[in-house]
Amino acid sequence: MKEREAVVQDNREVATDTFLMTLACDFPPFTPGQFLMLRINSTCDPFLRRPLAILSLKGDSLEILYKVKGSGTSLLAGKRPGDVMSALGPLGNGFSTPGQDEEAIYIAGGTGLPPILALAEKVRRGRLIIGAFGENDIPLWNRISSIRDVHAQATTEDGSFGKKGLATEALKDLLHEISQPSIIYACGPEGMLREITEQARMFGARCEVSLEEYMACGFGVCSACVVKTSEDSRKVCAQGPVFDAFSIKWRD
Amino acid sequence: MKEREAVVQDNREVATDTFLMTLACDFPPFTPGQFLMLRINSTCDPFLRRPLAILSLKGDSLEILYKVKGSGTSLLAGKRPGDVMSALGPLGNGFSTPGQDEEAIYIAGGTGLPPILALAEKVRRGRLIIGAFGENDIPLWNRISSIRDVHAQATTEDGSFGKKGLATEALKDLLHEISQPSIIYACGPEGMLREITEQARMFGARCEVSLEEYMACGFGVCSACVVKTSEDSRKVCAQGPVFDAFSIKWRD
Amino acid sequence: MDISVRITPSLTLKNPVLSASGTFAYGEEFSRLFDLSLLGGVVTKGLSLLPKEGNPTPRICETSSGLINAIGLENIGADAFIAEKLPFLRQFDTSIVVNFFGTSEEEYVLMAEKLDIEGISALEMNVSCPNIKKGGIEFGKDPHVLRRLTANVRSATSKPLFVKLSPMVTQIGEMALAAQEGGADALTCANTFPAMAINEKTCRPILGNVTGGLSGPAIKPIALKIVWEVSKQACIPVIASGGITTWRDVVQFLLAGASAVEIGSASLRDPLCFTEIIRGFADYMREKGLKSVSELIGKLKTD
Amino acid sequence: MDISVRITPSLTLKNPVLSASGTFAYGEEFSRLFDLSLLGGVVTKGLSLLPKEGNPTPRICETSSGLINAIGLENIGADAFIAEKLPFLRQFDTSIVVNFFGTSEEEYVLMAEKLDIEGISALEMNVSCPNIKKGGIEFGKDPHVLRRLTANVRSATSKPLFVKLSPMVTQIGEMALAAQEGGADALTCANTFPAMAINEKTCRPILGNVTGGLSGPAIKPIALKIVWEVSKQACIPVIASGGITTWRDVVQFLLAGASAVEIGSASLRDPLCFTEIIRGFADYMREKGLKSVSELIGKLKTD
Ligand SMILES: Cc1cc2nc3c(=O)[nH]c(=O)nc-3n(C[C@H](O)[C@H](O)[C@H](O)COP(=O)(O)OP(=O)(O)OC[C@H]3O[C@@H](n4cnc5c(N)ncnc54)[C@H](O)[C@@H]3O)c2cc1C
Ligand SMILES: Cc1cc2nc3c(=O)[nH]c(=O)nc-3n(C[C@H](O)[C@H](O)[C@H](O)COP(=O)(O)OP(=O)(O)OC[C@H]3O[C@@H](n4cnc5c(N)ncnc54)[C@H](O)[C@@H]3O)c2cc1C
Ligand SMILES: Cc1cc2nc3c(=O)[nH]c(=O)nc-3n(C[C@H](O)[C@H](O)[C@H](O)COP(=O)(O)O)c2cc1C
Ligand SMILES: Cc1cc2nc3c(=O)[nH]c(=O)nc-3n(C[C@H](O)[C@H](O)[C@H](O)COP(=O)(O)O)c2cc1C
Ligand code: FES
Ligand code: FES
Repeated sequence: MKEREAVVQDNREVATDTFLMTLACDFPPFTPGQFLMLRINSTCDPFLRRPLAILSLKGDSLEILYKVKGSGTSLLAGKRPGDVMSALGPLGNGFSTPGQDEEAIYIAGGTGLPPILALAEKVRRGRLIIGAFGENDIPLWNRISSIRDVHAQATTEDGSFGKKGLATEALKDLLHEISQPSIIYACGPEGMLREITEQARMFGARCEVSLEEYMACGFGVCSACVVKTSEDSRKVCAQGPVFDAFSIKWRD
Repeated sequence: MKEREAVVQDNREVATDTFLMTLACDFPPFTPGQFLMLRINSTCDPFLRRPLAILSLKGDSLEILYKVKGSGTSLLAGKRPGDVMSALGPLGNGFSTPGQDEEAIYIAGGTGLPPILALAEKVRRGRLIIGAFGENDIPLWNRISSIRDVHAQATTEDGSFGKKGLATEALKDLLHEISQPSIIYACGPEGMLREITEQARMFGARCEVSLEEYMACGFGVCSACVVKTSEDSRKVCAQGPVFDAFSIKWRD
Repeated sequence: MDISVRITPSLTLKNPVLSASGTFAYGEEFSRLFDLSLLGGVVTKGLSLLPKEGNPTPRICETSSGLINAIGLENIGADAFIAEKLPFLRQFDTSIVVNFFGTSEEEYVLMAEKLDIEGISALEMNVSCPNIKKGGIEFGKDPHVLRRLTANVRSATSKPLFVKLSPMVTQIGEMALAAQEGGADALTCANTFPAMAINEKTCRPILGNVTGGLSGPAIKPIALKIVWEVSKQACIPVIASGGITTWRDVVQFLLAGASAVEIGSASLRDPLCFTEIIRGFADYMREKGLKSVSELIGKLKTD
Repeated sequence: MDISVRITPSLTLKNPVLSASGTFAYGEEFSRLFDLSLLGGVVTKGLSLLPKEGNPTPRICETSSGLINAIGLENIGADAFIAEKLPFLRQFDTSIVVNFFGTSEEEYVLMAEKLDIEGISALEMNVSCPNIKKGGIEFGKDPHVLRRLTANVRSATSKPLFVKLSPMVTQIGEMALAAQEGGADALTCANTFPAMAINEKTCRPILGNVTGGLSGPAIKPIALKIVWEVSKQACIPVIASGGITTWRDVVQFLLAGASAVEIGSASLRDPLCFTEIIRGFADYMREKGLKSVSELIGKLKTD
């Protein structure tokens, strides 16, 4: 974990309210699933950094992909090349690497895409499902669909792109098809992750999920971001955000 | 008084820590000495608008000239073309127009320049004195010195430009020279304004000063910005910022 | 859809958004920006028996997401208000709430009598003022003092009486109940927080008065908690005050239990915020399919 | 130039900058970012007799220039701290202040006894906790309760004892004197302010625990006033806490009367702020030509 200046190089809208930002940042190597805490402004409102997954890191060029939700991400969307922020990271544990004979399945819903895409781009084999509401909510489809040896498919709720329906339905179909042992990597809304965990259990697949919790520090000192596991309660930022899906005690 | 969007068109450093900003802004006509309250950011820190004199207004192009002091002006210095702010104004009373046979003397110290320059550029006759610490603290000298029928001189404390010394000393020399009735328009640090008021009294000149006080609203509702006059206490924002110098009860 | 709120049998606000005391002067300046008739009510600058000069400058100091003011209750006095300002305000179709204070119980009572005139819709009693006769402790800090003060003022006027509480107390509920028992018709929660600012270069306080009161978004989360606390304990309406800047804040304060809100600091920054807030609030009601404001008040779900 | 400060005869901090309780855990994470030996002191997460689970999430909610936390005093318990965390912290050349709390007087006393061991420099008693036996009212809200609690804890330990006051009280000076009379060696001013946040879309509180405590720059102006007030009335050292983010804030709090400061929320945002703050503070002392920190403490000029 380091704190580094991050200088905006590019910031462009790649789907509805979703931006791809490139930062010049002298950052240590990362494991997909790891994130950074970005300090967007120098004044005290908003006060805290924002957690954002690392999408890629090549040399000193770091990519993040974010959706505008509230004050922090709105400010982020207004950044121009040359603007300076502060990045703390890489933080968290990150995903495991799939075993040699395991089929890797990547599945992302909504803002869950960045860590999943990062992983698929690193592993370069397996199958990827991205779920969104409609065509305009799918960022970077060209990039996603051209990862070598990764077969990508999209589902949209309104049927405007890919298969109509939910990503979890596509997952079920996929799991029916596949015979070899598989590992599912998932990130997205909690309801989706629960459903994926259920399917993984039914089909006997391994499953890793990346969780989102409200964070203040991002490096384990404030206890804001706990999640209950079968053993004890864990800090999502420091002991996660990636967990064995079967260890999570999901909220009702 | 209107509230208007103000879109940055240009923002450049024209002297040490001093910026000239051009804003596209559909603003009503103004009287030199009037100011606007600029809301620089959309989040709550800093919370208040900042008072800034109007330097010029041509069509919908408005100029301000500001010195970086604290958080608000720092944010302002970071603005780029296209950034949007909110301007409330024109506010305050503004300077009077000199009488036909009066010699107009404009005198500015430090950040007091903008309203004084605005006035000289409108009246287009008389004499202007600008006082600064050194050469690098004098913005827009080309512009100041080329106003038709306005004779401009500069004083610097370190002697690096114009006459070495204080603007008030140059004023004294000037007043000695001038025989016809004159009116002095002044803006700058309080100590300078007191001294100018003294000289005006000695030489029998009329004198108007533009005051600075901490402001919250800028349009007369909060009573933050009062100044004591010989009659009563007045709101600098609404009943000023320009006052008859002889009416002010200066603080000790 | 009806966005009016009934505070007392004789006082219904056309909507729950009022100006706050001390940031709206007597309405004239704002009337040049928008039609005051659209407001739920105007709360005037705090008035005293005699005109009051206020504190030395600087009287305002900005802090992170807030501001400290030490205006010192400068005002033109009750008589000048009645003669010069009230007739102007009465032109508008809105409720006129007159904020007032005194430095002794007698002064408070005299003020209440003096302001018991036509054209004034309600009185708001500021009790965050030192009781000069009782060694300078604030009226709003002792429940016994507050109960008695409220009762005496209550019997001196026929107007609906709001008591504006001081927030910095151990048991705000106790103070609320004291005012209620004294006969208050509503509770304004709350005034500014005692605060100060220091210039480390000069080693001096920034404000001419050394200390002042903190307002603005900085205090909103505390004010929200106070409103929630008080509205659970009191059975008279609560008027919220503290850091409200958007229609979202208005909804939040109503959910916490307020019947109406006052906008102070936000209107110094954005004088036109009233129109936006009232419009946004009405839109929210419409989108949620709410018929009346009472469907929001105190309806926070905490299960 | 000497930037150390003496708090008690047995406790001198190498500089006036400490971490605050609850934002530094037990130091391990920060130790990966900088050398803890440069701190004036480390204040640990608040400890209880038994490990404590804390509140449901969300436990944190950001507000304008601040944050509300409702962690719920989650901690590993005194025994685990002594066994697993204290040895780690003792490697560093800094003062170790252990923050603790209980839900009854007996628990507080037991904690003080348990923590009376080598390697701990001082104890900080958090009294913003409900006294379960006394109907849930906070220990820090009644001067009689606080005086007795402090006296009993005082006699149970040989360590310097800081009492961390609750800020939301009518007379903070009275609480300060109660703790002082009970035998406190220093007063930490102050804890977070009761606050809440509401989501107007869901009509629910944002925090799992409904309410929480407000910290960060938003509360700084109130904390500064409290420190000024308390340090005028008490004759034991004051440790400031509340919204400190820069070395300028440190100087301001010292001028107001604090002997040292704790940095909480700021270190969540900027974990390296400690190094900047300590460096900036030393530079300030040097530039002002000050020989010792005592030349700053309480030296606000108010004439
Ligand atoms: C480990 C981690 C990695 C993340 N990676 C990405 C990413 O790569 N791309 C992306 O677009 N988003 C990501 N998020 C979510 C992102 O952090 C939030 O959307 C962002 O902080 C919202 O900030 P805001 O100021 O815009 O919104 P706010 O004004 O703070 O809040 C708007 C809404 O955003 C949600 N939110 C706020 N903070 C968080 C948070 N810390 N975690 C989850 N939800 C929050 C709340 O539901 C709230 O209603 C990640 C979150 C975590 C915890
Ligand atoms: C009517 C009027 C017109 C002005 N016109 C100009 C102008 O044309 N160009 C220009 O550069 N400056 C002008 N000023 C001063 C300018 O408003 C302040 O420098 C600015 O508000 C500082 O904001 P900040 O956030 O950068 O500093 P802050 O962080 O708020 O404070 C930094 C320092 O600036 C000073 N300051 C802050 N607010 C004010 C204020 N309202 N008035 C005076 N001093 C203040 C304080 O002494 C403080 O120490 C004018 C002030 C007034 C009242
Ligand atoms: C400049 C200023 C002057 C004020 N004057 C008064 C006053 O005269 N009487 C009063 O009861 N409250 C006064 N207040 C308090 C406000 O009415 C309001 O309760 C407080 O500022 C909190 O609300 P806000 O955060 O919306 O500003 C004043 C506040 C400010 C900022
Ligand atoms: C996440 C968090 C956890 C906290 N936990 C404790 C605690 O366990 N014990 C305690 O006495 N104070 C606790 N506090 C209060 C801080 O120690 C500090 O007094 C307060 O946050 C104000 O300072 P700040 O504005 O610098 O954060 C906590 C604060 C935060 C933000
Ligand atoms: S966000 Fe602070 S512990 Fe995880
Ligand atoms: S700044 Fe509000 S009255 Fe002048």
